Amino acid sequence: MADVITYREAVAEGIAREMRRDSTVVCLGEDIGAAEGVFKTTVGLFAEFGPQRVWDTPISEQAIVGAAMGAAMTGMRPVAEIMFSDFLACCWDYLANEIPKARYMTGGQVTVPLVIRTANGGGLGFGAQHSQAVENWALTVPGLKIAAPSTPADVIGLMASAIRSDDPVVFFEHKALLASSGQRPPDGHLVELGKAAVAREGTDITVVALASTVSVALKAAEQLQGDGISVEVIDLRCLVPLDMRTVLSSVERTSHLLVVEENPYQGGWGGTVVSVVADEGFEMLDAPIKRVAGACVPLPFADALEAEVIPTVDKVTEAVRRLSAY
Amino acid sequence: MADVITYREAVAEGIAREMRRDSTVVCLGEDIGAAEGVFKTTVGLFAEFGPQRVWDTPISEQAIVGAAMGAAMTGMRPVAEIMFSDFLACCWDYLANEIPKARYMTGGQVTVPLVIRTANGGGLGFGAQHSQAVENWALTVPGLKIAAPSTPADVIGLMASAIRSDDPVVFFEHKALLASSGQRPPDGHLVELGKAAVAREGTDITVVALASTVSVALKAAEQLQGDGISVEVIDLRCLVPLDMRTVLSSVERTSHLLVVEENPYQGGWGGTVVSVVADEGFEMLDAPIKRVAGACVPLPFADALEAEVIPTVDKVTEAVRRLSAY
Amino acid sequence: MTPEELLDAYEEMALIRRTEKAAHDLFMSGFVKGTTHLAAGHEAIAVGASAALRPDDYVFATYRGHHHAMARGATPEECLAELMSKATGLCQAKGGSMHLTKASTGMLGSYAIVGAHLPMAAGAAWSAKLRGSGQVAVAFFGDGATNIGAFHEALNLAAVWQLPALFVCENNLYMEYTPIADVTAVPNPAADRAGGYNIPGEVIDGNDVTVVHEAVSRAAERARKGDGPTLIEAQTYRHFGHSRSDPAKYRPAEEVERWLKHDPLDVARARLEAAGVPPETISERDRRAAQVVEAAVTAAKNAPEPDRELAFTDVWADGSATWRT
Amino acid sequence: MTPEELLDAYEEMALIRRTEKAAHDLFMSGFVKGTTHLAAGHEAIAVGASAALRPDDYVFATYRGHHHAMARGATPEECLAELMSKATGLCQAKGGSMHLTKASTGMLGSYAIVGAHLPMAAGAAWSAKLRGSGQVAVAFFGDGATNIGAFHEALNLAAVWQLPALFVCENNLYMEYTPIADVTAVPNPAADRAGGYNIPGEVIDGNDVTVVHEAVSRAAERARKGDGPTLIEAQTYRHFGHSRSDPAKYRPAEEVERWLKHDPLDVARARLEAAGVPPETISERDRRAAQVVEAAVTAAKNAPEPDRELAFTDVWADGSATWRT
Ligand SMILES: Cc1ncc(C[n+]2csc(CCOP(=O)(O)OP(=O)(O)O)c2C)c(N)n1
Ligand SMILES: Cc1ncc(C[n+]2csc(CCOP(=O)(O)OP(=O)(O)O)c2C)c(N)n1
Ligand SMILES: [Mg+2]
Ligand SMILES: [Mg+2]
Repeated sequence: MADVITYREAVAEGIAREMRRDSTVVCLGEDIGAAEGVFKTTVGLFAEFGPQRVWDTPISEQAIVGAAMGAAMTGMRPVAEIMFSDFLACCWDYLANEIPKARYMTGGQVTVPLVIRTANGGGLGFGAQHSQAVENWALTVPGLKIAAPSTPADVIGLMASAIRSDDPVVFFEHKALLASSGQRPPDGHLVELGKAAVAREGTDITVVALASTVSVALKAAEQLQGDGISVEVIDLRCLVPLDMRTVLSSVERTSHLLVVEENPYQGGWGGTVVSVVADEGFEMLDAPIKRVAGACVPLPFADALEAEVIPTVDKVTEAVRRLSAY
Repeated sequence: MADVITYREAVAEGIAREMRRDSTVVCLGEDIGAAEGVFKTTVGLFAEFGPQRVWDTPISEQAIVGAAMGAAMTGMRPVAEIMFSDFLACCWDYLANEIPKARYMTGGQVTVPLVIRTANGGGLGFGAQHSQAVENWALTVPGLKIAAPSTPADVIGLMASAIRSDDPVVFFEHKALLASSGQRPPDGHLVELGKAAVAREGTDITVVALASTVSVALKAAEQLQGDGISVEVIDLRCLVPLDMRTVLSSVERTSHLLVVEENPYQGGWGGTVVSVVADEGFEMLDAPIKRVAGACVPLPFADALEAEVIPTVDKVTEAVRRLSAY
Repeated sequence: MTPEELLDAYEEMALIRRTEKAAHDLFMSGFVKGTTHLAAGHEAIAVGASAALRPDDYVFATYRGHHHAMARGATPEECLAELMSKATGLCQAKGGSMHLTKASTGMLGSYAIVGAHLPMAAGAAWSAKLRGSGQVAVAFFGDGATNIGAFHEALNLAAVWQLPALFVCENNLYMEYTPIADVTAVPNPAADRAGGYNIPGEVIDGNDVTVVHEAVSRAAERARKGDGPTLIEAQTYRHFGHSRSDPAKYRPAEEVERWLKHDPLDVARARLEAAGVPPETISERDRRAAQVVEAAVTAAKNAPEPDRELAFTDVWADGSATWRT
Repeated sequence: MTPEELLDAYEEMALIRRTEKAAHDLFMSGFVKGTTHLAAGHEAIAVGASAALRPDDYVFATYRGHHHAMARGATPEECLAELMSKATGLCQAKGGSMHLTKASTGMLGSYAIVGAHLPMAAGAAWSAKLRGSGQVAVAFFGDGATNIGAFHEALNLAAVWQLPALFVCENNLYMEYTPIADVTAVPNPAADRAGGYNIPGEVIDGNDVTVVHEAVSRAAERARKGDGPTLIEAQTYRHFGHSRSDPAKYRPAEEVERWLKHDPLDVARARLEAAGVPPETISERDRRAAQVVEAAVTAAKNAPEPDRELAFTDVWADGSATWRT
């Protein structure tokens, strides 16, 4: 086995590792079997585990996620794929009203240990209905855990935790990262849900990022280093549980906060992070809190237009410069 | 005609006024016709306008909203009712991916002048799937206008603007306000979308509220007056367009901000308001920004438990006291 | 059903009927908050089906689900306590009337979004198939649910995957206040759709507990043999309005009268008498049911309020509600 | 169709075919970004239907919708410019291949969420009925769309309200890479569901433009008379893979071969020849189509990039994107 693995391969590898150790883990989704997934994120699963563990479904997002829920309540650990995260809208009732509430509203009688995996985000020119970053949709719903890894190792480590979790987890795989590669983690690699990573240490400003925006932030940090600005980049890795402790302790040192998020500014997850800091971290701050977020428009098709409306390295460096000039 | 009108009556009255002036306004929804609506918010419409203007539908939320969209694109101004706002999850694709994007992604070729009305919010002991305040779901989607009136006059004035708007509007009618009453506004009464109201003037702290939380904030302000704390209450009335100018100019005077919102803290609309102020209003602030929001749990059934997790007058007064003691 | 089984079914139906009546009275007198959707009139469907199922089979119901909870072993006291927001309620007063659940006996919940639980039942059936357990999963739903997308997706999936699932429609002719016939393209909203999924669909008398028992027995056997799902449309009628205090004025008087004459309890009683069971034996069961419900009302009224901290438990499997550090 | 009409239809199909081929080549050589879903092989459905419709009728299509845009009057140049992210694109390069729209001729959009546009078409038909305009609305969709909830809800609503809507399924045997037969409970995924909505459903040869024309004409007439919707399942086959560079290896060679022999252009050509139209007349049309497409490619390549500010226009009807003060 090579030491290097792509993000795309890491998805399949992460699932396979759990399927090997636990026979109750089963996969379902559109074209995930013999076709090995539209994004090739389930390559090898059908061959290794066969049709009793890897199920092709009709185009029926409600049935996919609803069936996963029913199976999860009765002894299985389903891993359901929703091909593009935009399509979560087609089964939103299950994410908003059913899966996250079943345990609570039955007084703890049932658990729903499932994972909903989905290809998220833009940057590939897929247009308005296939490019959205929608982690913030899930954040509006108490009762869902939310993972959004930025590296292949985190894909594997968080996938393991997600599948083993007795709580429902929405797992966002970023389309623009699928081809990226990184270290293949050893067997048994686990990343706990809800632990942010300090992706780069710095002293002047804290940049909080997630999934695709982590590499954007890191590239910006690299450039800013040249200007003598030391940027700390925090990769949240999960939105729920939200690791505010790591964010607050970084801001305590840097006194400056910038959030970089792909979803639109209005209703974006950055608003939640900012409001915790504007409350509990108010005294630490030496400058306004800023957010570089998606523009409040649908995603346009043309590359050049899309770049206008999602976070880019330039937008981040500019925001950091403005903040440190404050 | 009496001078006083209930919020519930105002909904029907607001729709009727527009149906009288514009024959392209048509209503559709479950049990809205002869039955006059589950919440009695369409009383009189079927009698006055008949079955060609007021259409009962099957339980098919996707068909209701999807058909409204198709009709709106072809010359009508449909007013679609989704009985409880929780059920927006059943047709979320239309709110998230279709209605708000059609104009943009066709390069401006189509407009979608429709209103989706829905009974929103808790406080009535309807449990986890019938009590949510979900304005924040809509806020995650650029391309939707969002109204959430707190008074009967605003119901009528905003309904007129919503129906006349060439943009899609999601109109949240708060269940806990339906029985409340207020001044019946004169014919032709219009409240522009995106203009907040100063519901009470004050000098010490700005409290931003919406729909049900406006009266909670006003009651708290009344109590706090006794303690010598002067609270300014801003009723946002709409989330999109979001009237940050009114909020910022209030905070400029009070230097203190508290947001009171019914949706859960995580992903709540307050995060967006707070992050604008923490950026553009940073220098005005003399204290941390606080949010009194719904707890990050599903809504429990029992009254006593529900009161634990949604904003109450006590929680607001306590938060204001802490802020002004800062 | 043997006469003895039928007698037990009768008693269970009587118990449900009286519990529903009690729930109605408690709602009207302010002891029950929020809303209730009573199943009086629908008893034969829950009881007949339950008698045809194994104890480890799964049941998924709607907001109108008291009868299914009780048919699967929830006591009237647990149910009424839940409705009355008491700590001893089935769901610790966190669910309420619309979400009665008794997971320990396979009653996996009552769901208040129309149609949402059909895919869940398909999933539970899939799970049973994967585990080779021989269990079946049953979804009970209203006529109104047959026009929502989840119905279509669940039926197709269950058919394609040949799942041991039973879809039982309780067709009571109305959605909330609108007749199902006004908004559905076919006369039998459930059974007439079965062909679209290539599965058996039948219309049965949902007020005759023996008919329900037979139909569900057949469908369950078929499912356990691996022959896939069945769609059963059980015709019935609700005795109360849709919910809360709805007086159901939208229903023609003669329709109501006709259906009240075909009361599931009367049908069962007639069958018992025809089978030679003495009237006093039947009445004895009625009395027992009445006593149980009376005691349940008293116990539920006297039960303690839920601890306020329950509002912040059981979001997560570890019992907590912690979403951030 | 008269021979003259058929000849025009032939030319339109040839135009679409060549545009799709051009789109494919432009994608492979990097001029088209994102994705494309080519309709080569499906031409007869778009062209036959369009010829049966009035100019003011409404059409709603899917992400595989180039043929419908062109059949409703979009030029190859507008389409290719859109795919190539040019300012002269049909949607100003804001939509892309999956969202071709030509509202001025009633082609109200291409939608990329499977099934979502069926309720919209029902709504446009409802609007036509309300306005008494005599228009019909047509939704074209794939076989895969027949298993999604929106399909079910739209068909039922259109049937109950007797809407002038046509639902035309382009059954090309596959969803993305999975055969529709593997995940659908009935052999004809669309037509076999018509009974569930009490509307006519028929299976037709979607590669014969005259057959499509006839079926759509009949359905449109029925709709305009107020007799409600019709479901048409047009069997066809795609010549390219599902999207982008998919080589469609999952399709058996003999199946591909059989269908390529039943090419809609060949079928039309044979009909033309049988009607006595001279081969050179037909070839002339082919040449003309080739020239138009060649010129379109050049023009689209030379067209300017969209102005960056377009990213911030037309969220709202006033042309702006302002969401806050
Ligand atoms: C998706 C959805 N839409 C609407 C409602 C509101 N609602 C609750 S019950 C009901 C009528 C359901 O009728 P039916 O399925 O026949 O069941 P019944 O109440 O007659 O048992 C409606 C419309 C809902 N709960 N969920
Ligand atoms: C709701 C939804 N689910 C999944 C997809 C991904 N997807 C795009 S096309 C497609 C296959 C559609 O097949 P079919 O309806 O037969 O149309 P065809 O592509 O064959 O024309 C799928 C699954 C989608 N766009 N929308
Ligand atoms: Mg009913
Ligand atoms: Mg297909």
